[in-house]
Amino acid sequence: MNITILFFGQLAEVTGTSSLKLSGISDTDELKNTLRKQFPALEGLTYSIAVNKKMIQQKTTLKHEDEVALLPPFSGG
Amino acid sequence: MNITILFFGQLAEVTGTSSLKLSGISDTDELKNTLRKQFPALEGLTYSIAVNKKMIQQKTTLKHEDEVALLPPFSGG
Amino acid sequence: MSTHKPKKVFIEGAIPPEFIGESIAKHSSKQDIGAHSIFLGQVRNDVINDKTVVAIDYSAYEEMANEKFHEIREAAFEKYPLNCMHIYHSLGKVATGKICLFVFTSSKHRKDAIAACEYLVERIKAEVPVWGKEVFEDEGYSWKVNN
Amino acid sequence: MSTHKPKKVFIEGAIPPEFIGESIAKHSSKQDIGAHSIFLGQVRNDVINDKTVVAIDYSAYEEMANEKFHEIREAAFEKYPLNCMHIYHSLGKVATGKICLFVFTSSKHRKDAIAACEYLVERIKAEVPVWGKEVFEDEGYSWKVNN
Repeated sequence: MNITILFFGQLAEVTGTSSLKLSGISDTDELKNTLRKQFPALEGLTYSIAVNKKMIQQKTTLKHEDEVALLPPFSGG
Repeated sequence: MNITILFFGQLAEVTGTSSLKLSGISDTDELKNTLRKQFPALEGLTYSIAVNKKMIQQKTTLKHEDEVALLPPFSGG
Repeated sequence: MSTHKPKKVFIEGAIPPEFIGESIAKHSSKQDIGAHSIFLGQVRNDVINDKTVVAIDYSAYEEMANEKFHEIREAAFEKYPLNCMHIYHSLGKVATGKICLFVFTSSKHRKDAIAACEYLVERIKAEVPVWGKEVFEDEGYSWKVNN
Repeated sequence: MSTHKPKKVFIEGAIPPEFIGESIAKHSSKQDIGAHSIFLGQVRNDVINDKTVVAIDYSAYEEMANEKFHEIREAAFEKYPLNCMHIYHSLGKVATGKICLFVFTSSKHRKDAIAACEYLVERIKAEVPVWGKEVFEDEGYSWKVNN
């Protein structure tokens, strides 16, 4: 099971990457824990999560080839 | 005592004139009566009155050289 | 309180889109502006008693209208924190599809620019002595009524 | 319900004022339009910790942003009787004083055009995954926060 993680804005900056492949992650809570270990700089930053381009508000199960995006607060316009 | 009467929009059309001088008119009620006699076509038309470019809501005394305008409902923009 | 000079509002005929573009471009030097709100009135091809409007012919009580525009401008400047404000209104004939009213407000923040623009449009429609004569294809006409 | 094709929203760099003028001009053929409402976002020279912003560098989650723009457009078309609607947003660097957002709604009547334009601006600011990096004179930067 592979998922793609995308980082945007300040999150891409602090992680030093704009995308990442991970496997063996079953849901978004597990993903958050994994990322927090891999990128301690994420600590204290506010972000939302989109799974396959849809915002999620709670723990969501991840499937093979899901695209998970970490989104800082929007500041368009 | 002379006053100037201005007609705009549809009112200029039905009276056939855009301005008029009158004398011996003491207030706006008297003016309305005078105009109604002179221009029967005014009957039934809605209009507001401005004295010296200020809208008036009630009977107003007229002075020498006042400019009284008869204004149909506005339709700018 | 009147700190702004009366500005020329009336334009003979339609307001050209290029004029609007140029007006926007001029604001790039005002770098503390964050938001512009623009309202444009366009002459509509209404059908009245089976006749189609091809133009509106605008007339005004110009001296009073200019005083009113100035009064409304001043009121908007007092009510909203605006960087600038422009109002243009056509006089004479404006064909359907062409622009007859251009209201332009600029502010640091969007909410003030948007609210001020709407405020101006509503007051202009209700309080400024301007009249539109809707001209039909066959040269007949009817007097426009605002709502 | 989705009756309108997704349209291209993102533009590389600033939105030129002439583009806005041309966009307005194109609507003169749509003669049942009576009112246009336009919102423009302009990059402001904010001072943050004594440093002056000289540009905003925009990035986006483009695929999701395009879906969101489409969803917001469809919602506005359902909520308001509009003749047409255009949204343009910059990507990449936009200097202070230049336009980064252009929202344009047209309707038969003013109230619908004005309300729809404000509705779009608020939803775009709140829901579309776009980020602005405020670039300072000395090449430092800070991440923009919307309010």
